[in-house]
Amino acid sequence: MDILSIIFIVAGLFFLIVAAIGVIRLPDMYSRSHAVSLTDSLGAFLMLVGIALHEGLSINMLKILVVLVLLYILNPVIAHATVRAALRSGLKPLEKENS
Amino acid sequence: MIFSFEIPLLLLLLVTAAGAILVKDLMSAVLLLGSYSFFLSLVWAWLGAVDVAFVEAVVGAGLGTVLFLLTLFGTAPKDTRLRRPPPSLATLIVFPLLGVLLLYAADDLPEFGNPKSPASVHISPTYIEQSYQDTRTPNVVTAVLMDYRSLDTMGETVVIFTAGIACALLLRRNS
Amino acid sequence: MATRSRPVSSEFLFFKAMALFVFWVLLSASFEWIHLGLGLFFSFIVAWLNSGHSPFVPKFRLWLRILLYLPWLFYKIIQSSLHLSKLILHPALPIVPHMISVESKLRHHAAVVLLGNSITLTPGTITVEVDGSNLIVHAMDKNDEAAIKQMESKIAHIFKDEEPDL
Amino acid sequence: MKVFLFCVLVLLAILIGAYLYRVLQGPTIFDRLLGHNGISTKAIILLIVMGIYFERVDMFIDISIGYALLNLVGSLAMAKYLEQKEHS
Repeated sequence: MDILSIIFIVAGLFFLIVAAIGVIRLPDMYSRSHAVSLTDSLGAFLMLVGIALHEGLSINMLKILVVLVLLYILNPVIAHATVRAALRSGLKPLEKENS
Repeated sequence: MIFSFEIPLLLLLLVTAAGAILVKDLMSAVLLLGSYSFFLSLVWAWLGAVDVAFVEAVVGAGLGTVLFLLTLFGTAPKDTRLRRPPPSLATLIVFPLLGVLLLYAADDLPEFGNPKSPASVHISPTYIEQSYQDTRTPNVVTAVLMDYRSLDTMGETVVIFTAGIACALLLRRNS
Repeated sequence: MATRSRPVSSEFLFFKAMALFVFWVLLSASFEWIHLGLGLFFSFIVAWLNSGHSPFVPKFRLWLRILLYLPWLFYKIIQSSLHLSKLILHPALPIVPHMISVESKLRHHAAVVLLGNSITLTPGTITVEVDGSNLIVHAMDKNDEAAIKQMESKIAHIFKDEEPDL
Repeated sequence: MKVFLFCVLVLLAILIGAYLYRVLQGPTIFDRLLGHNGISTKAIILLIVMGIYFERVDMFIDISIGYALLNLVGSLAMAKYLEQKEHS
């Protein structure tokens, strides 16, 4: 069980690192928000599942799954609110032509 | 091994605090203060004081941010840019001196986690030995905060509750 | 309170209180009678205080379909995460950021919420603006529009039996 | 396992540093807000990993649920403020 949870946690860390690289590297605010949503949806999922596997079947595991569900419901709302505020306040997205 | 994780957390805290002072925009300062509270409560959690961490998260990151924002809502400044004059000569002299003095004084404090320091031999053993029999609370810090000093904590909770109600009322008027 | 114009259905109140009560039990993790009783009492109080919002009560069949939809969504999330990771780690950064305006045929508030949430959860696309059933989506890649169409048809299939309320 | 979890903790702190760079440096206020959201997600995960590291998950998990809910309130208020500011 430990091996499995380590595999899950390492996979989650990989996505978290990719998202951090993306947050630093991507050119404009709208694209950076994609990187943040990448972390929230897959990186956090893999890490929390790995931790829950390590914890074993108990009420703590249930609570970890509750955190996961909360992240999945709330984070899109936050991302959407941020991006909508950016659009409504007139921040122009970077449009790159196909080349 | 246990204590070395504090170093990155404290570094993050320092960077955030310096950023909150140096940043050019009032909104960004509010955001950075929110992040600061997050990191501070991570430090509390690392030290094992779970309740303090929770209160820090609620008050600092949640209520503090929202109250700052409501102030900004209410005053509606046209320009939230911060203008700060360069520090005067007296500031430049006094504050480094004060810092050196404090560091010098901190050298005489007992080492962190030293079992022979006065705080560890005077009353802590009583708490550690008896708190579970007295209160049935699994965490010692929680037992001290919520049971032995519960009246004090209740006062703090009333303050937080009042702030929360004020927040809710102000937000309702705005929407 | 301006929000309490719609009639409060007792069924909806009950569901909300039960959801809050389950949350309470999870948080307190104790099964003593006094804790359970207090939890039940406060869940009903909170549900009653907040009863002015959405009267939407999903039927059991709908829940089942949404549950069946989630694995597919998760498969999409993994697929597009890998794709986006490849884009980010690529040295030349071959992204094509652009706006898509999606005019969906969904006629339910809940369906639009589910669609917007799914779009935002999928890395590479993010819902920027919602107006009625039209969404503006910011996407990172050219192939994302087809995926959104597919997602929309799935959600339309979930909600096909419901009364339209938009 | 203990060593591995410690490495995970340090790595998460470094990742938080990357987001903090975005908060400090971000050209617009929305970049800062985005970085703040990323930091809070990392903080939630960090707290749970911390709980596993100390083998006291029952204490730490409650704070992380609280974080997840509070983060929503703070960020929504922030986004709403920024939206209204530009309209008036």
